[in-house]
Amino acid sequence: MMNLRLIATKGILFAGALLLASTALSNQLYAKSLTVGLTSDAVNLDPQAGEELSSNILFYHIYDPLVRRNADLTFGPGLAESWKLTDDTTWLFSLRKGVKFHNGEELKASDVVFTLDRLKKSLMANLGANIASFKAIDDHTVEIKTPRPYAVLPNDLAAVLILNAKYVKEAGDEQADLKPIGTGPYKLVEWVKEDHITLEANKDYYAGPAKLDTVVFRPITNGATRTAALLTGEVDVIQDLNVRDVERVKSDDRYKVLMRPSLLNVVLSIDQRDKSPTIDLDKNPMTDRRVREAMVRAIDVSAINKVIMNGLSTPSEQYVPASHTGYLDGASFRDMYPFDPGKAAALMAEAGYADGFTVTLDATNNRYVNDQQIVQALASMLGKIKINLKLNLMPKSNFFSYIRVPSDKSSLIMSGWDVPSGDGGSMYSVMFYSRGKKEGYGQVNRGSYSNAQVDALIDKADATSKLVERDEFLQQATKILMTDIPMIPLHYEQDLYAAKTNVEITPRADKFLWAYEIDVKE
Amino acid sequence: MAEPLLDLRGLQTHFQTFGGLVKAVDGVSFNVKAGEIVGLVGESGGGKSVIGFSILGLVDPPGRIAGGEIRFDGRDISKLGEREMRNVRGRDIAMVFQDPMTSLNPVYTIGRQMDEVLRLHTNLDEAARRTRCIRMLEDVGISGAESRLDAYPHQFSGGMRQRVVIAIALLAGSRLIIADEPTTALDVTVQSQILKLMRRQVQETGAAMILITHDLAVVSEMADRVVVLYCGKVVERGLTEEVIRSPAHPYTRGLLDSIPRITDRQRRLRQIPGTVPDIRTLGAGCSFRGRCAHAQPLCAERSPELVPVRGSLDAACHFPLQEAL
Amino acid sequence: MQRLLSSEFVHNYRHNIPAVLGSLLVLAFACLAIFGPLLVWQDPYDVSQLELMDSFKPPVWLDGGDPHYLLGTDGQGRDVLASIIYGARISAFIGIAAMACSCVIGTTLGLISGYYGGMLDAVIMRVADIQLSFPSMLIALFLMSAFGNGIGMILIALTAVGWVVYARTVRGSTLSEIQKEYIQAARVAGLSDTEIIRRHVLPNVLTPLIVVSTIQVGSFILIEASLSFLGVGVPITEPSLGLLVKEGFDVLFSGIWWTSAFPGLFIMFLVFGINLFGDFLRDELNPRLR
Amino acid sequence: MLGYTIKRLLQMVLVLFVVSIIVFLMMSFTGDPVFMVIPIDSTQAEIEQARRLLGLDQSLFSQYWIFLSNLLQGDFGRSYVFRQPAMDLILERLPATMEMVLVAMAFATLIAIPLGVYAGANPNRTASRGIMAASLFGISLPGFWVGMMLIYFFSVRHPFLPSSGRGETIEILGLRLSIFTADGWSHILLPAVTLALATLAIILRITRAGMMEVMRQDYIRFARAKGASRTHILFAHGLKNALIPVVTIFGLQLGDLIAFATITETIFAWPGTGKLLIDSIYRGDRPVIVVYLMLTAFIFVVINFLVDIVYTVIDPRITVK
Repeated sequence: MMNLRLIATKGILFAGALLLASTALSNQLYAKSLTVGLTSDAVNLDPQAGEELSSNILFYHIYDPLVRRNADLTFGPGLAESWKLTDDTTWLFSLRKGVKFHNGEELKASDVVFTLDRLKKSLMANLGANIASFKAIDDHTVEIKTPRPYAVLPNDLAAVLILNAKYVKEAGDEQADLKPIGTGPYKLVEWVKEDHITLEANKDYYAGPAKLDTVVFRPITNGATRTAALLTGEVDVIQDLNVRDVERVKSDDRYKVLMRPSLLNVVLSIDQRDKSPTIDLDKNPMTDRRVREAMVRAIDVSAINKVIMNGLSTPSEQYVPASHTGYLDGASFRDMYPFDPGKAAALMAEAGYADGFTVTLDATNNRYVNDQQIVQALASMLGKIKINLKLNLMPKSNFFSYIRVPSDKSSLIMSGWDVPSGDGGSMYSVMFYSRGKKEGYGQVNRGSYSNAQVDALIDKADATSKLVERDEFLQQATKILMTDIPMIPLHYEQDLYAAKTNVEITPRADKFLWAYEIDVKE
Repeated sequence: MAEPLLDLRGLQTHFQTFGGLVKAVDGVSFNVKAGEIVGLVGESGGGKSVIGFSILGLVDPPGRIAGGEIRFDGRDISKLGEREMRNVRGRDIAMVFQDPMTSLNPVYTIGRQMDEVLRLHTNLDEAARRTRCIRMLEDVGISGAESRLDAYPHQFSGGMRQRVVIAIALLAGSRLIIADEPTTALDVTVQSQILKLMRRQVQETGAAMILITHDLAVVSEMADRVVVLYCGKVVERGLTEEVIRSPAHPYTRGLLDSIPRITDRQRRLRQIPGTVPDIRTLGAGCSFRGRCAHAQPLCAERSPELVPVRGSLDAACHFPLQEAL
Repeated sequence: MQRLLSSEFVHNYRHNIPAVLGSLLVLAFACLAIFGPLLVWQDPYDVSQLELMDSFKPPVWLDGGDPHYLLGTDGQGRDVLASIIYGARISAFIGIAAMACSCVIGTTLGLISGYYGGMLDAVIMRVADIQLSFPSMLIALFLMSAFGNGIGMILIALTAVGWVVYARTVRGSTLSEIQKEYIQAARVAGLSDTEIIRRHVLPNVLTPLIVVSTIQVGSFILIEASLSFLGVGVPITEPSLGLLVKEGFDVLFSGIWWTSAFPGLFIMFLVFGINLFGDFLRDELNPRLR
Repeated sequence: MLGYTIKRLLQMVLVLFVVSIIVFLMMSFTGDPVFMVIPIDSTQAEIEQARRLLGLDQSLFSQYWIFLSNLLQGDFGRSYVFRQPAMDLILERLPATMEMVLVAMAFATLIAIPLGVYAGANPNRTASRGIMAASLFGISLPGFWVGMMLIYFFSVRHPFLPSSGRGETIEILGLRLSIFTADGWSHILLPAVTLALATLAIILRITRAGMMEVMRQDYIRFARAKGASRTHILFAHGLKNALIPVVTIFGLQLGDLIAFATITETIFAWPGTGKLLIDSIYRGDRPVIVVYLMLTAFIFVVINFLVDIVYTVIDPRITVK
């Protein structure tokens, strides 16, 4: 009896100790952390200094936009609680009250005005292309005017991150870039270039503190090394899992592979000018619609998907994905022009090019997934209908200035295009609008495509402030474009992620890994 | 009679080359007594230097000592290990090289190079070593010795450098000094100064010296005894004055005749006809026969032994020359 | 010279195992590069001959190896051995052609510099000095990044870094050569400068260049491989050995080692053979060490 | 000495000047950097604005002039991509590169010199021939391939060494260094070995050649005749005399290592200047490239200068002039 009581007491003591220990433990566990392997280091932490992916991912941790873009490309309130149109071109945005920057400053309309003002003068001025003027109505209301009715202004504003006017002015551009201050869910702790960026949760975040207390981003450029880092436990999540490593990671139940079709459409722009720079013929054969159709039919997109992309790509149906305005339900390049080398050859003959022609394809060798292999496959496929494809491959540093409009050295260009704003119109207006007609239109129309009907439809779409109408006009344009074939869409890349099984993460449509949406389970 | 300081008995030093075995030293015997100067004479390529290196155990592969004994102070040093041999070198036996321009290490001060010997072979402290170096430099006739210690070899003239080399050789009180053509590389005017210096130093320290040279004139001034070498073999040896006055071997005669003399300036200098033959291709018989005016058929058949001829002279010749009157 | 070639040189050569080994290696590689395409059954760059189902087959001696593909296949079902043979042709061509260009340009400049001296000499030699203070790899890397990739560009970049050594060597030997009396005599005899250079100076300055050229081919092959590895060398349509290694880099971590290991091994043996041979030539032709 | 230093300084300024001109000219051949930094659908007006912001709206000549005059005020220009002073970007990454280069150099020297001395002093031994054959392999190896194979064996096949990054670093005197932590060492080992191999082989061969030359000198025999020990003769008498060409090649190799670090850093994701250079080349970031090359030129000139000074320390016959 005595003994038993003793044991019981001991047991209680023991349990108490255990309890103490477990609270200590849970306190420790409460400090959840996550390490993410990115493809590269952030270049800037000033959202108006650059826009590549790694920087973008970091921007959205540190700053907030007025309008939040959700993982599925829907849009909702961000720093702006609500907004309304007062007339066709005037928007009023009401700011959330009591939002604090990391330095303790409160968010005011003046910060938004400062941000937009600075944006207009920055390298990223393009983000504010559809903003004509702006002013603060009161401390928490901002008025923004668009140059013409523009239904998707909130979508655009999702890419404009709000800076603290006082801080940026005091610290200067350089410091603002190195030691950013925003309202975002995370604060910067340390940035060791090319090694790691450490963030800690902003306890005062307006939408509630993040579930993960510490997030470390590590740049690991080599895909295979990234996989290795995941497998050795150095990181918890990796971006851009190597296509090659998918099976290996999948087969290990400590890890999971996550996929999401990306928004990046890999397309071939076809020169429509009468004389094309790399074709040694008096008349550019590709001005003939039948030749363009033959080209589409000669390209076996599913073979590229299977063999080169390991099944990890989505053949594109149209120029924009289904989630976007301008997507025409039920229409698909793959159904309209299925792979059919025989038909393709017949079309070539019909157009008078039975013997084919020689043309140069300009492409990158380090920008898109397996870009080199894709163009080699294209060469062999088009070779079958006697289009002799010469490949001109270059690194992206040379590529984008080489192909820049007016593209006077190019006949065929393979490049990618994505529209994270979810609005097909923004793509159509710059890529398919006749060149040189209107400022801000047709500036990347690489094939000099011109169709008055398409121009008119884009004009109409941009003239309405109603989203539904805009969508309608753009869909009409899509219909014409799919018949005209100014570009051949190939596929969307697949965004691949791998993570430890206990990491709860859903890939975003815009590829922006956002720790605020991520949790780690025990 | 006391045992000589150095006694070479049938020394054989061979070099293995691609072309065959070269017997650079082929059964050489002679001795050196304490306090004595022995001249080792012969044309270049005659194996004189190799004897010097053999004594010090400095013959590098592909060469090796193939036979014979090198008895120094009663023990055969040719059988010593490297470590023991190091104690012999520099302390018991020192060597002076032909070219003073190259025998001093260009990157160290001469003080350091002198000091090295003392550090290796004495227990003196630094100050004492320095004093000794200075004194030795003064002894070899270098003025301002103290400051010169910190100078580098390239700051000295050739003659001065040879003085330094001699100083180094004498520094540890060696009992035998091997001087390999010590004056050949020097100006004629400096030559005799150096020779006098060496002679004086040897006499003062009581050391013995082997003077290796091709120049009989030098030997006649310096040496007590002469050993004449030809193709790796001793062809004649004896007291200097006897050899000079009346050699028994035609080769020595030839060497003597090629020395210019002030007395007979009308006579043309006589050179030994021909050149030293390739040692590798020597067959049986006397190796000098091809150049010898007195050669007989016997000379091609049998190699002559080194035998006493007359007086102190030993010669290896079937037909030794008669004593000149 | 003739006698040297016929007797001692040949004698030494035959008794120098490394030299024989080196030249055998070089010879083997040369044969492989010239006749190799006849030996392999697949043209790795004819897409129609590729069987995508055969991708990443390991070498034949491992599990899953296919006797068709001795050294395995890459991600597109390309025979690694065939790729290596085709790649070696490109690597060797670049190495040799760039050496030839460097040699011609460098020798010309060196002759001019040494023979005429003066301002021209000063300028050429200063440029050479400045260039020598930079590693050739860095210069080539920079040129390639400025001009874009391609075989022609590589040749230009390699020539730009390679001429210096010839110019300096030739200038040196020219200077010592024109001191000699027979040149003076030729001048007195009224031979023109070009004739003196061509007939008397040039033949006498060429010997040291043989060694330089041999070694340089090896180092050019390495530099080209490095540039291609960094992605600023040859284009994917003309893959050299270096590019093959680069292509294999990504899959190396997935345990697929043969697509990069074999091309690299091949580069090593190729350059090793060249260096062995060059070493022998250096020992033979450099009078200072003989 | 002072005159010499001044002369070298002037030479350096000249070299840097020439380098800056050449780099500026060459870089005008690459793509227009503005397209690397702005959104691809920017309008002409936006492109013009970006050009103005980056200073690319001027002619090449005036760009150079601006660069030069800013340079004289200590401003080396700003990265187009990072929007930070180019010099800061490089200096920030320089410790990583120098650390790797110096560790590699230490590896190479510490192994190469004893082996080279051995092979030079005993040229006919089997071991020496083995060393020489191995060294010939060493200079025939493509460094990047060695790195990859090391990664394969030590990180993939038998994973006991990490394949990328610097690992744990400690800040010492404001420099972030990894050689003071065990983790840092495990990270630096593979890249440093990769980088060291070729240099090791070259230094070894030069040391051997020098030793062979020196060992047949009279002063070596003289030193032996003095009774000095073998080690003393090899290192004190032999090596010191053979050191001049070794020091020369040491300087040159240090430069080469900095250049080849670009490749090693790419393979091992080492966050140093070489990786920055490659990234900048891909991004057309001219200011960074210009400053990188000028800085390396500066480093090379300094190395050459030090080499000259070391000459005089080693060999009293050499004086700077």
